[in-house]
Amino acid sequence: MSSPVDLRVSIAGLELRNPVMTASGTFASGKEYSDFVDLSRLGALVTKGVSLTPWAGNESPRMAETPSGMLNSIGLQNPGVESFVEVDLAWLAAQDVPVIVNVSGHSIDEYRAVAERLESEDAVSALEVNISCPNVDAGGMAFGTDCAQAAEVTAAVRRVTRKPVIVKLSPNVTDVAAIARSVEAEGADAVSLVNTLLGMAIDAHAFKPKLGRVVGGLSGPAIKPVALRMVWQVARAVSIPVIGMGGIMSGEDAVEFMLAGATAVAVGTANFVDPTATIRVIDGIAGFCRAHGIARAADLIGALRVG
Amino acid sequence: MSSPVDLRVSIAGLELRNPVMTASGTFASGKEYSDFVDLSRLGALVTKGVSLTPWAGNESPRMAETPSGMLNSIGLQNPGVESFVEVDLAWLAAQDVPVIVNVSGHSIDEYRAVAERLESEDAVSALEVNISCPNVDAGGMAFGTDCAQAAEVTAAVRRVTRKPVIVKLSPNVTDVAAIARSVEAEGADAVSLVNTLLGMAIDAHAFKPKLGRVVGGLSGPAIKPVALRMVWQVARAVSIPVIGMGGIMSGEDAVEFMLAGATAVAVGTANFVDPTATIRVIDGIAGFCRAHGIARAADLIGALRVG
Amino acid sequence: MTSSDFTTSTERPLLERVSVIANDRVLSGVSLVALHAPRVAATARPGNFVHLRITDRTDVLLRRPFSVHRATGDTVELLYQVLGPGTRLMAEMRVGDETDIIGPLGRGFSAPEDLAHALVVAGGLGAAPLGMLAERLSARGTAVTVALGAPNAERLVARETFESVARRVEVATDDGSAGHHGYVTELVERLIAEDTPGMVYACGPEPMSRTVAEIASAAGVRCEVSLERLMACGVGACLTCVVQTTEGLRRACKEGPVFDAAEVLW
Amino acid sequence: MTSSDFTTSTERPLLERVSVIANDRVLSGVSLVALHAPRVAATARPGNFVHLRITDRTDVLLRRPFSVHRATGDTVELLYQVLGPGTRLMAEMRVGDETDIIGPLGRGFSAPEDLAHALVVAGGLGAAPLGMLAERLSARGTAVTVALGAPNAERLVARETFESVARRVEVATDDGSAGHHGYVTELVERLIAEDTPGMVYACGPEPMSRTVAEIASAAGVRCEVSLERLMACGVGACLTCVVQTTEGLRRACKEGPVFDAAEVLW
Ligand SMILES: Cc1cc2nc3c(=O)[nH]c(=O)nc-3n(C[C@H](O)[C@H](O)[C@H](O)COP(=O)(O)OP(=O)(O)OC[C@H]3O[C@@H](n4cnc5c(N)ncnc54)[C@H](O)[C@@H]3O)c2cc1C
Ligand SMILES: Cc1cc2nc3c(=O)[nH]c(=O)nc-3n(C[C@H](O)[C@H](O)[C@H](O)COP(=O)(O)OP(=O)(O)OC[C@H]3O[C@@H](n4cnc5c(N)ncnc54)[C@H](O)[C@@H]3O)c2cc1C
Ligand SMILES: Cc1cc2nc3c(=O)[nH]c(=O)nc-3n(C[C@H](O)[C@H](O)[C@H](O)COP(=O)(O)O)c2cc1C
Ligand SMILES: Cc1cc2nc3c(=O)[nH]c(=O)nc-3n(C[C@H](O)[C@H](O)[C@H](O)COP(=O)(O)O)c2cc1C
Ligand code: FES
Ligand code: FES
Repeated sequence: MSSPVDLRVSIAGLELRNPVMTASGTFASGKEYSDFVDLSRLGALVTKGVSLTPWAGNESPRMAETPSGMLNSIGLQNPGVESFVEVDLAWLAAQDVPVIVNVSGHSIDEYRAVAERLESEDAVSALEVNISCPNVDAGGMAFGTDCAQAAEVTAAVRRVTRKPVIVKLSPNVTDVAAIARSVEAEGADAVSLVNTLLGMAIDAHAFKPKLGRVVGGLSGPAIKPVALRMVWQVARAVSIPVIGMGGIMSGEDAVEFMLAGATAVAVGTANFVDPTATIRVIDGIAGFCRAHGIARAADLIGALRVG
Repeated sequence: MSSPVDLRVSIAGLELRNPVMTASGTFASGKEYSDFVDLSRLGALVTKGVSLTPWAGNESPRMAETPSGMLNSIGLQNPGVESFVEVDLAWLAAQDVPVIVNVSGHSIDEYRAVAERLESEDAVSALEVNISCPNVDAGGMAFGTDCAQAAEVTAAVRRVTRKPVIVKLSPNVTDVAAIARSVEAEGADAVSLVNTLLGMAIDAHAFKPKLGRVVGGLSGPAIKPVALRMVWQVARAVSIPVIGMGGIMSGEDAVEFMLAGATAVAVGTANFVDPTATIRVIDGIAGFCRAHGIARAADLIGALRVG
Repeated sequence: MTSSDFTTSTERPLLERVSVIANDRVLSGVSLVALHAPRVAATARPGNFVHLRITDRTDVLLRRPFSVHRATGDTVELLYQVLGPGTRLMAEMRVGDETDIIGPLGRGFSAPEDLAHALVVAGGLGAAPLGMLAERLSARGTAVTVALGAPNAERLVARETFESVARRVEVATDDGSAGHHGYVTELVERLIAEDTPGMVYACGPEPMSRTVAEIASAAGVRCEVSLERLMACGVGACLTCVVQTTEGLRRACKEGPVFDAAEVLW
Repeated sequence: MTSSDFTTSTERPLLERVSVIANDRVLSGVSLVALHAPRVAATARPGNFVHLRITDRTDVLLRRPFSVHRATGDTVELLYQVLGPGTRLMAEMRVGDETDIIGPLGRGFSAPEDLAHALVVAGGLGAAPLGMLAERLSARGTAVTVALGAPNAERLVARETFESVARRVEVATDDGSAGHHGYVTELVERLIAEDTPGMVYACGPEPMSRTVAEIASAAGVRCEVSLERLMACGVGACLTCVVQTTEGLRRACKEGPVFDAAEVLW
C-alpha cells in the first residue's frame, strides 16, 4: 500500500514515516495490536502511561459507552517504569517503530524520576508528559489545569532529559492556549491534545454512577469538535508542533486536525472499534492527498482557509 | 396524560408544574412550537436570549451536525428587549406557562438595562442571565469563564430586580463549581448549566471551517456526560437549586440529571429532532417514578447512590 | 385542492407519522421516495417543504429538509440527491419503514389568479419543488414554460413530469448532450423575450437563481426563488437558516424558502 | 479438531469478515446468531469469545464480546441475551448482513487429558460458553454432568444441546416449573457427592459462580469459572476488564475470561 504521496512529518527533530501515532493508553505497548497491525507502518507508537512505582488503577466498572463516545476511568494502572523497561521496552526495541513513552506522576519528583530512568534507554525516542489524566486524584489533571504547575512539571522533566519532550494537555481548562504557551516557555518541544474530557454516566434504574470512580474521561467521535477547536487555538498560540487527537476514526478526521494546525495526530478509541484503525487513517490521509493533488502531507498542516 | 406522580418542583419560590423547561434559544418564544406542544404542560418556557438593542447574530452557515451533536453559531440574534416585550412577551402573557427570559449583554450595563426593562413586566417569572454564550465576542462567555466577572454581572442584575435570578454557566471552564459559588455569593437564586461547549467543524474537502464564524457551541447527546459531571459537581458545591441540561433526549436522561442533583432540567437540541420532545421527557419522568414507586419527582433530586 | 394563491396555506404545520410506499433510484445519486402522509399531502402547497426524521440514530442527529416534489391523494413525494450521511440513510429506507415528517413548512410560491403564463427555471435538484408548481399552475389554467438545466442529458431531473404538464420544455446541458449546449440561464433571456411570462420561478444552485433573478428584473418580470439553507429546527425557532433580505434577516424555513427575488440580498 | 488441553490455542486472534447465516430467537429475549466465520471457527476453543462489531453507527460505538457457543465447520454460533442498544441492534441483523469479529479471544477452559468426569454448571446465559465445552469434552471421552439453572422452565437455555452430549442433565428453576425448585447451586453439592468429578466448570451470574467455586473447593475439586467484565478493546490493551486475583489484577479478555476459581478474589 506504499503511496506516491510523501507522508513524512517531523516533530522536534523526530522524523516520522507518517503523521499517525497511537494515542496513549489505547494501544498498550503495541504487542496486543501487533496481531492486527504492522507496527512498522506507524508514525510512532505512544505507550500507556508509565509511573515510577506500580499503580493499581481504579475500581471497576472502568468504562461506560456514551453517545458516539466512551468514558474510561482506568486510572493509569501500570507496573512501574522498571517493569516497563524490562518487559515492554525490551519488546518494543525489537520493533521498527519510534517509541514515545507517556510519563505519569503523582508529584513533580515522580515525573522527573521516570524521565531520568528513561534517559539512558535508546529505544525511547521521546517522552510525552501526561499532565492531563482526569482519572487520578493526586497529580494527573491537577498539573494540566494550572499554568504555573504545568510549567513546573515541564521544567523538571526538561532538566533531566535530552530527548524530545511532548507535553500532553487537558481539555478541561478555560484557556488551553495559555497552558500551551506556559509549557512552551519551559522548553517543551511539542504539545499533544486533547486528553479526555471529564465526564460522568449514570444508570438511572440502579440510581448509581456507571463508573466505579463516578467520573471518567470522555473520548471518541463525540469530542472531536472540542478537540479540533482546541488544536486550532493552540496551533495559533505556540510555535512548537502540535499533535492532535480526539475522536479520529478516519483519514478525513485526521486531515481535519492537520488543517487546523496539527503536525501529527493520534488514534485512540478508534482502535477498540477497528484494530486496524491506525492503518486506515494512514491510508486515508494518503488517499486524501492524492485526490487533492497534494504531494506532501506536511502541506496540510494549518492549511485551513479561514474567512 | 395526568399522572398520579407529583411532578412539581420549586425554584427560588417559583412553583413549576414539573421539572421540564425549554432550553434557551432552541424554542424561540414558544409560538412556533405551539403547533406541536401544549405550552401549558411545560414546567417553564425559557426564551431565546434578549439584549438591550437588536443583535444581528453571526454570518451563515450557522450550524453543523457532528457525531451525536450539533454546533451552532447563531450569535444571539434578537430584536432587542423593546420588540421582545411588545411582540413575544405580549403573546406569551396569554399562555398559561411560567416565562423565564434569557438575558444577554455585551457589557454589565447592558445586562443590567435589560433586567431593569423587564422588572415591571408581570409576564416575566424569572430571569436567566446568560454569561456563557460562546458565540459572541464581547461579553457572552467572557463573563462566564471568570469568577470575578461572573460575580459582577450577577450583582448588577441582582440590584435591579426582585425576580428570581438564574445564572447560566459555561462548561468551558476549569472549575465550574468555583464559578457557581461566586454567583451564589452575589445573590443568584439558582444556576443553570450547561451552555454549549466551544467546538469547531471542518469541511476537509473544502479546506474550510463549516461555520461562518469558525467556532460554535456544541450541544446534543454528545455532551451529556460532561454536562452530567458538571451538574453533579455544582450541586454539591452550592446550596441554591441547579437546572441541568445538555443532551437530554428522554425522560431517563432527565432523571439522570435530577439524580446528579438538578432540581429541574431543560430540553434543547432534542426539540429539533422531535418537536414534542419536552412532552415526552415530562411523561418519561412520570413513567420512571411510577415504575420505581416514587411518589414525588422531587425525591429524585440528588438521589444518586455513590460508593 | 389548490387555492388560487398557493401561498395562503390554510393549515398549520403538523407532525405526521408516515410510512414508505416506494423509494427508487431515478438516476445515479438521485432517488424518489413516496411517503404515505395523507394529512400533509392534503395541505402542502408548491414550494412547501417537509422536515424528515430519517433515523433514530443520534450520530445522524438532525432532521433533513426536503421540498414537496408532488402531493397527490395520500402521498407525498420527495425527490432527493444522495450527498452525505443523512441522504445515504434515506436511500436505504425500505418500503414499509415508518418515520415521521413535520410539514407542510415554509412559505411557498405565490401565483396571482390572473397569471396567464409562467416561466419555471430548474437547475439540477431545483426541479424538486418546481414539479408540483408546474402541475398546479397548469391544472388551474396557467400556461407553463419550463427551462431545465443539468450537467448532461442523463442528469435532467423530472423531465417527464414537466413535459406532461408544461406547454413547452426547453433543456440545457453543460456538455450539450441534450438541448442547448450551455447554462440553462442562457435560455431564460430568449424565452422571456419570445413570450414574456407574468412570473418567473427559479430553483437551483444559488448562482443560477441569482442570474435568473437579474434577467427577470431587467425584463421587468416578477421573479420568485426558492433558497436552501442548513436547517436545524425547520419551524422558525432556531435562527439557523437566515437569509439576508431588504427586509432584514429572514428565516428560510418560515418567511422562505421561497422569496421574492427582488428582496434577496445575494 | 480439539486438542487435548483446550487452552493451548495454537493460533493468534484475527480480524475476520463474517456474514450472518441465521439469527433466530430461541426464547423471549434470547437469540442465536450463526456467523460464516471459517477462520475463527477453525481455531476457537471452549471458553474463548469473539469481539463483535455490531454496527457502523458511532452512537453505539464499541464492539460487544460474546462467548463462542458452538464452532462447527465454517460456522461460529453466538447465544445472546437482548439487554441494551448493542444486543437490540444485534437482534435486527438479517441473514446476509456482513460485519466483522475479532477472535478467538481470551483464555479458554483447561481440561486435563485424563479428565474422566466433569461437572458443568450453567446459570442463565452462562450456558453460552459451556455448550461448546460440554460438546468437546464428551467428544474426547470425558463424561459430562450438567447442572442447568434458570428462573423458570421456559428460560432454560440450550437444554437440548446439553442433553445431546451430556451423560446427565439436571435442571433447577427458581419457581420450580422444571426440575429442582430452587437455585442450581443447590444441586451442585449433591452432584459432587454422588459422583465426584475431576473438574467443575461454572458460568453464570457472579454470585452463582462464586457459590459453585466455594462448594467445589470444599469438596477439594478444581473449579474454573468464566467471568464477565465490560470490555472496550477485548484484546488486552486498555485495562478496562480487570479482575482481582491472587496473582494481582488480571485482564478478563486476555488472562480470562476463564479463571481458576481458587485465584479469583470475589
Ligand atoms: C427548504 C429546503 C428544501 C430542500 N429540498 C431538497 C430536495 O427536494 N431534494 C434534495 O435532494 N435536497 C433538498 N434540500 C437539501 C437537503 O436538505 C440536503 O441535501 C440534505 O439535508 C443533506 O443531508 P446529508 O446528511 O445527506 O448531507 P450533509 O452531510 O448534511 O451535507 C452534505 C452536503 O450538502 C450540504 N447541505 C446539507 N444540508 C443542506 C441544506 N439544508 N441545504 C443546502 N445544502 C445542504 C452540506 O453543506 C454538504 O455540503 C433542501 C434543503 C432545504 C433547506
Ligand atoms: C467475555 C464475555 C463473554 C460474553 N458472552 C456473552 C454471551 O455469550 N451471551 C450474552 O448474551 N452475553 C455475553 N456477554 C455479555 C455481553 O457482552 C453484554 O450483554 C453486551 O455487551 C450488552 O450490550 P448492550 O449494548 O446490549 O447492553 P449495554 O447497554 O451495553 O448493557 C446492558 C446491561 O448489560 C451490562 N453489560 C454490558 N456489557 C457487559 C459485559 N461485557 N459483561 C457483562 N455485562 C455487561 C451493562 O452493565 C448493562 O447493565 C459476554 C461478556 C463478556 C465480557
Ligand atoms: C482507555 C483509555 C486509556 C487512556 N490512557 C491514557 C494514558 O495512560 N495516558 C494519556 O496521556 N492518555 C490516555 N488516554 C487518552 C487518549 O490517549 C486520548 O488522549 C483520548 O482518548 C482522546 O483520543 P480518542 O478520542 O481518539 O480516544 C486514554 C484513553 C482511553 C480511552
Ligand atoms: C441553536 C441554539 C441556540 C441557543 N441559544 C441560546 C441562547 O440564546 N441563550 C442561552 O443561554 N443558551 C442558548 N443555547 C444553549 C442551550 O440553551 C443549551 O444550554 C445547550 O444547547 C445544551 O442543551 P442541549 O444539549 O439540550 O441542546 C442555544 C443552543 C442551541 C442549539
Ligand atoms: S431552521 Fe430553525 S429557524 Fe429556520
Ligand atoms: S478489554 Fe481492553 S484489556 Fe480487556
